[in-house]
Amino acid sequence: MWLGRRWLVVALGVVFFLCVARLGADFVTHTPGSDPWASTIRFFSGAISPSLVDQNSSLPADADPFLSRLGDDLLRTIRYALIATSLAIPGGLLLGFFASEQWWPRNGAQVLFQLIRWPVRISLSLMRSVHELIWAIFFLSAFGDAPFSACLALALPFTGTLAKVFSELMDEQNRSPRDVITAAGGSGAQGFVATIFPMALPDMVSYSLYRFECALRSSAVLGFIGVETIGLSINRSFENGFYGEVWTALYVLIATVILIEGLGHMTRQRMMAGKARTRSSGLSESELRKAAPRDLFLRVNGVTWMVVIFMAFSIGEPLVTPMVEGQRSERLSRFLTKLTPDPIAPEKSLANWDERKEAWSEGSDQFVPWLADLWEHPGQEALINTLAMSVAAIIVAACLAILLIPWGIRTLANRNPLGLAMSRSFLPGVMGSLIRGFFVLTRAVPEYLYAFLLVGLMGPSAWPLVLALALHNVGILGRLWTEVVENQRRIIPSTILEVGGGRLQSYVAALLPMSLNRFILFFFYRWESCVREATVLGMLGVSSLGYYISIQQNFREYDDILFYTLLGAGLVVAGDLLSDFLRHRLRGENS
Amino acid sequence: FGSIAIAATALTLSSCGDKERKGEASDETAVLRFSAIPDENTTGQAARFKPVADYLAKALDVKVEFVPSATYGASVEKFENGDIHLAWFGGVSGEQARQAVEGAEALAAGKKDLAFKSYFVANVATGLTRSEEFPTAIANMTFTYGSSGSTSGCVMPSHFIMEKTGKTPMEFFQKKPIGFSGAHDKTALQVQDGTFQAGVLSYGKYESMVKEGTIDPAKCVVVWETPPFADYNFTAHPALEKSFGEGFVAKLQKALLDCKDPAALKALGRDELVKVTNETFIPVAKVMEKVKFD
Amino acid sequence: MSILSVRDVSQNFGATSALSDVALDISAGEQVAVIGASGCGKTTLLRLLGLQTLPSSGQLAALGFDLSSPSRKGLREVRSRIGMLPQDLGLVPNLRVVQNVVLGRSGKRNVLGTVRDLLWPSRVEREKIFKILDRMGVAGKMYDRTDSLSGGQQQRVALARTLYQGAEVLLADEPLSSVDPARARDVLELMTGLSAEQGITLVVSLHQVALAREFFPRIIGLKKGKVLFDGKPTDEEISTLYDL
Amino acid sequence: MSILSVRDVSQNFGATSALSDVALDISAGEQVAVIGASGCGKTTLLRLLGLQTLPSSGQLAALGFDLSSPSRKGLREVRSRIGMLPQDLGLVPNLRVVQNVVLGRSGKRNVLGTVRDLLWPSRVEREKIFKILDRMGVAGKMYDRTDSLSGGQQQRVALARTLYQGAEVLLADEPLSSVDPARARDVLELMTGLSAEQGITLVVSLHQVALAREFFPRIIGLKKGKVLFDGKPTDEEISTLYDL
Ligand SMILES: Nc1ncnc2c1ncn2[C@@H]1O[C@H](COP(=O)(O)OP(=O)(O)OP(=O)(O)O)[C@@H](O)[C@H]1O
Ligand SMILES: Nc1ncnc2c1ncn2[C@@H]1O[C@H](COP(=O)(O)OP(=O)(O)OP(=O)(O)O)[C@@H](O)[C@H]1O
Ligand SMILES: [Mg+2]
Ligand SMILES: [Mg+2]
Repeated sequence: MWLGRRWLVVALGVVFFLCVARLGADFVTHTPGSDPWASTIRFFSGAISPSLVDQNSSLPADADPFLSRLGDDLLRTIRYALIATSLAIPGGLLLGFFASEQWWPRNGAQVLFQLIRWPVRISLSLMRSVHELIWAIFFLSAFGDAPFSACLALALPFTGTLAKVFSELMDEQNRSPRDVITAAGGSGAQGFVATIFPMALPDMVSYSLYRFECALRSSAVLGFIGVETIGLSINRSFENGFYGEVWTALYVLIATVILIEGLGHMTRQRMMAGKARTRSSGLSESELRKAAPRDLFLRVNGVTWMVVIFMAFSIGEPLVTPMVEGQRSERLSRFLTKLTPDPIAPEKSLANWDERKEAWSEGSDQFVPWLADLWEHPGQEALINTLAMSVAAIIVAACLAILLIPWGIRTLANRNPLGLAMSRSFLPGVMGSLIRGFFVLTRAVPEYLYAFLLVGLMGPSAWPLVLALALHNVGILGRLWTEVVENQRRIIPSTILEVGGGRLQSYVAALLPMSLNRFILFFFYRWESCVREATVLGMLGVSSLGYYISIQQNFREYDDILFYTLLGAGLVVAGDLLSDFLRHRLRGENS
Repeated sequence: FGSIAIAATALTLSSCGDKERKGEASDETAVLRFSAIPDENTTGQAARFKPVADYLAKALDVKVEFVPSATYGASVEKFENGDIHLAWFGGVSGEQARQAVEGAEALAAGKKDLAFKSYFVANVATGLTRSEEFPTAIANMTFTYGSSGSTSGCVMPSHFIMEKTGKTPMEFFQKKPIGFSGAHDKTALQVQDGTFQAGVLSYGKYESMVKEGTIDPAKCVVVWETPPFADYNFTAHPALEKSFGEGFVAKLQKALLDCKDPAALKALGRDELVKVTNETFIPVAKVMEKVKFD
Repeated sequence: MSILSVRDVSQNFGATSALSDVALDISAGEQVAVIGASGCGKTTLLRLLGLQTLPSSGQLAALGFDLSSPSRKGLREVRSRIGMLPQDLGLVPNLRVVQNVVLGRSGKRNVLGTVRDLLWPSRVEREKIFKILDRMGVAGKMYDRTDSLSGGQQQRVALARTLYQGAEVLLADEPLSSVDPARARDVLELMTGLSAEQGITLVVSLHQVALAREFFPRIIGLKKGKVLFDGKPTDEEISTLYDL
Repeated sequence: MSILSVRDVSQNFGATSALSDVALDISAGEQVAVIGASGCGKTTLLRLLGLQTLPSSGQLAALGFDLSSPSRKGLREVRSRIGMLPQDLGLVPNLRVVQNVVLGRSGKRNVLGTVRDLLWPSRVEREKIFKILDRMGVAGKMYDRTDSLSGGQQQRVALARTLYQGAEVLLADEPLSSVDPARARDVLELMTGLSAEQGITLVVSLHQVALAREFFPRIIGLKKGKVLFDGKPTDEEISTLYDL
């Protein structure tokens, strides 16, 4: 990849400068009288003195104290995150299967299978890129403001993401074992189940745990439906300038994230290394079977998750509130009306099909001009700006992450990198913990918080937003990428160490090229979420999809929001195609 | 189609559940669920509004439950769907809610809400001082609103900009980008720190911040005060009559107007509630149609 | 009757021509060794015989199935009757040995059957696998993770998987490369024995000329993608085969 | 003077004992072959000699470096003087051949140097690599992706990488397994020739007893993790070595 793929690096550079040209190169825009550090100092003073009691003086004296509320929020968040992820994983597996190409029979009618794969992939893109708000309103309409709506509103886009990432992880696996199965007359599906799936499992477990972590952090959808999560709590405290409270909640969140990451690490380690037999075995089949190495940790772990998920479903507030019949269809009809473009929307929000058809026939000649208008202004400009901002952000994030991760990779950052004895210095280990700590911190702190601080530091322009997105994504890419590298088999990179090379060299020369395809996969995945990131991109009146979505959200112009969302989805689909093309090329295939 | 398929399955699954529960739903004693927009002091929203819920429960002898709302939009959305039946809205969100639900009625507002106003503020370094005239000089300064859905932090100020200058905010402000700080106190602090040279926020929040000492009126100067407009209000859903019986909305309105409960009034940040009707907010409705941000 | 037939087959990878104009006929029950220098096209030939790739040009048929025919009906069924041991073994590293071996049968199972085989193999199957592994000398590793085995042990596991398939045609690509001489003889005896007993057609590529001569009545010599000899080579032919 | 020394070394993996109480001394410039049945511990022994793993018990030193010493300073430098060709080759599949070979030198480079070597190898280096690849008979594949090479070609690329390292000690784990007989002789001649010329110590594991006898003055026979013989084995010893 290195020699022939230099253009990849060059292309990234060129694209970045195009973004700079688009967004303007004035990174810092201060006006007289500005005190750039003031807000930052105010914010970080909260880090040293996290608050244990409410800072909100308007609360009645007998109110539930802050810490107990925070604890409730945390438990609630964990519960709904568990439910959402456990709903999304099976869906992700199923759709991911159809979106991958590993189950295709070789030499088969490939075109036919492409005809399955691409519609699935595109609908996955839609699931991921349709704005959270629209899912939230949809489920609010369908199920009321019960917690289950929140879970579904979270689970649906998660299914899309999981399916995409699962399918691509599967596509990246070594195909030789699968070929053996198909050569023996097995079907593609069998080859998939028996070889690709077990090989991809460690990567998929990593990613699922990461998704669970995302669910913990994601407050927007849950909050909209009225589930008070720890993310919402941070958001609220921050809005009110209660920085002590913000930091207390952040510390709690960070601790939780570290806990999950540690658990994930242990699980993956066990899955990668296997377990040596501890008893010597006899000679018969049944004796061998009894003495077979079994990993108690993995089993206990698996069972525990099952139990915890079951508890999440069954204990606590009821998930669904009953709804009177007919009410649901009314609500859905209203939702549909909201999404219907203005010129073809029926008069009444509770229209029946005939009225809708009538509205359509009356307004259909207005529909295209409506679209054209929105596209002319501001769609076109917003699309280009969003592209420029998201691309600039993800490139900055990727550059930072790629420089930092070699020191953070657990399999390298210790005394025995890749299982080989190395110097006894404790430095790499400490460094590794620091880097991973940095990743946890950057991703646990929500991006709007960075955006606010950076706008203070740099003055209002698109760049603080870009940097805020970049910072948040450094932590996420850092985590995802380190785990990709940790899940690589050790034989190849360890040859570099064997000839006296160092940790960094084995990263640069073996682990990086081996992982490049998976890096690209996650790079595009994160870029996608930058495109979607309306909360941050809407913070300043920079003409971008996020800005118009957040404005129209307050004016309740959902048809416009849908339009902007679909523009974003277009970007996402294009990104999907590009990612697919790149990874095929780098894998050495020419399709 | 994948998403649609999943959604459809979820729907069919749950509607099966519905039919079973159909009988039960009406048996249950009805609960008055109410909510409020997250405007200021939003942490512990449920705790903050508990005294109001308690007061209403006592005064009306029904079960009252407060439902938190994470955004302005969420509260309107739930009102429209009938998930909540009463809400403490802002001027704009209340109007949206009433437009969405036929028969919804504005019942009561704080006395000061009938003559609410916004302050245009500027950093002292701009050299601007308080004046009676609209400060057209801010056109060449960096400027921030609060939340774009806020009546006093965005919609009404924009209306006055349009009225005074004949230009939309996007045309009027020369320095881009315009900020949307998200909250009134953020606006004040950002102007005081000089992140933005000027901004606009609710007068109440500005004054309370000056009183607390978080804002120095010498650094963050009020340069112009908008004419008064109607803002916060309690709005009731017509479904209340169905679940609690004919005339319940009137009872509710009376309970609100008669409220002397200090804890409940403190939660709302008002001294007393006065009667309003949907007509009170016609000016706001007109403004909403005019103000555009693209 | 010819069971594998190759007519004027060429295979190119970009500018590299791995096989050019190869023509072969192998009848049922024959035991054939393919020898030749490294890079001469042995793997490519075996992959073609196993119906795994389409040739760039030429005609190819196995067990009466013509790969270039427009309909691919029955391809799976034919494949399940051809056992293939690839050079890189194609073992799933993080499955147990028994699981890898059981996969040999997947051509005769559906997806559910495969899942069952992986998770809860029946006693009969386990015993059958144990027997095969035992003959390969790796029975003791039956329940170990495959990637904890030594190179030669893994090779024998892969061979066990192919034997477990119970195919009519056995294609093995350098099955002896990491096996010690004594084991190599064992393995070849086993394979030729099975072939003689059950009429299995055997095509094995290997580098040990002596073993090839000893065990295989028919030896095909490939040189730079062309058939140099086919039958019983003379010493001279052998030396032209390998010198460059 | 002994350059590699192994004292009472044992190596266990869980319940499997891969080596038990092995004692060896290898002096500078010696040419040693390690033979033994598959699974007898050859790979394990070579990995120990390459200072790659700590033994479960016993003492180990290479080029004067004691791996169990409290400080591991200088370990990398010592490793750069020991060339290792692992059984599974350890080639980065999606790099080009030239890039894989250049990595042999990474012990003598820093990170930037490695990046430069990968992206813009100097003309001198490229020519040197071309020469080595030429001797291995794979010069034509120098700029191909490594995973497009045939099995034996890849093995020779890995060997080229090890030779390019320019180490004083060369450990090769079955370097001939996928190479044809003629090439195998070439490779062994090259290796022993280099060793004689430059005083390089050579430890090679292999399965071809005849070749071992021909090329190596000293042969170590491993059986079930123990040294069976060390020196010039008799035919009898060879047959006890391999029969189980
Ligand atoms: N996918 C591929 N792309 C490009 N070239 C290839 C590919 N596969 C094989 N080749 C080339 O085709 C030629 C024949 O390869 P093949 O694998 O058939 O050789 P072989 O006889 O099996 O050699 P060995 O004994 O080393 O395994 C080689 O030169 C190889 O480099
Ligand atoms: N990581 C491991 N975990 C468990 N057992 C192992 C591991 N590595 C090696 N073994 C076992 O140790 C024994 C010796 O293995 P080793 O790889 O040294 O054999 P070898 O002589 O190189 O065999 P071959 O000629 O087949 O390569 C084998 O029984 C093997 O299964
Ligand atoms: Mg081959
Ligand atoms: Mg070995």
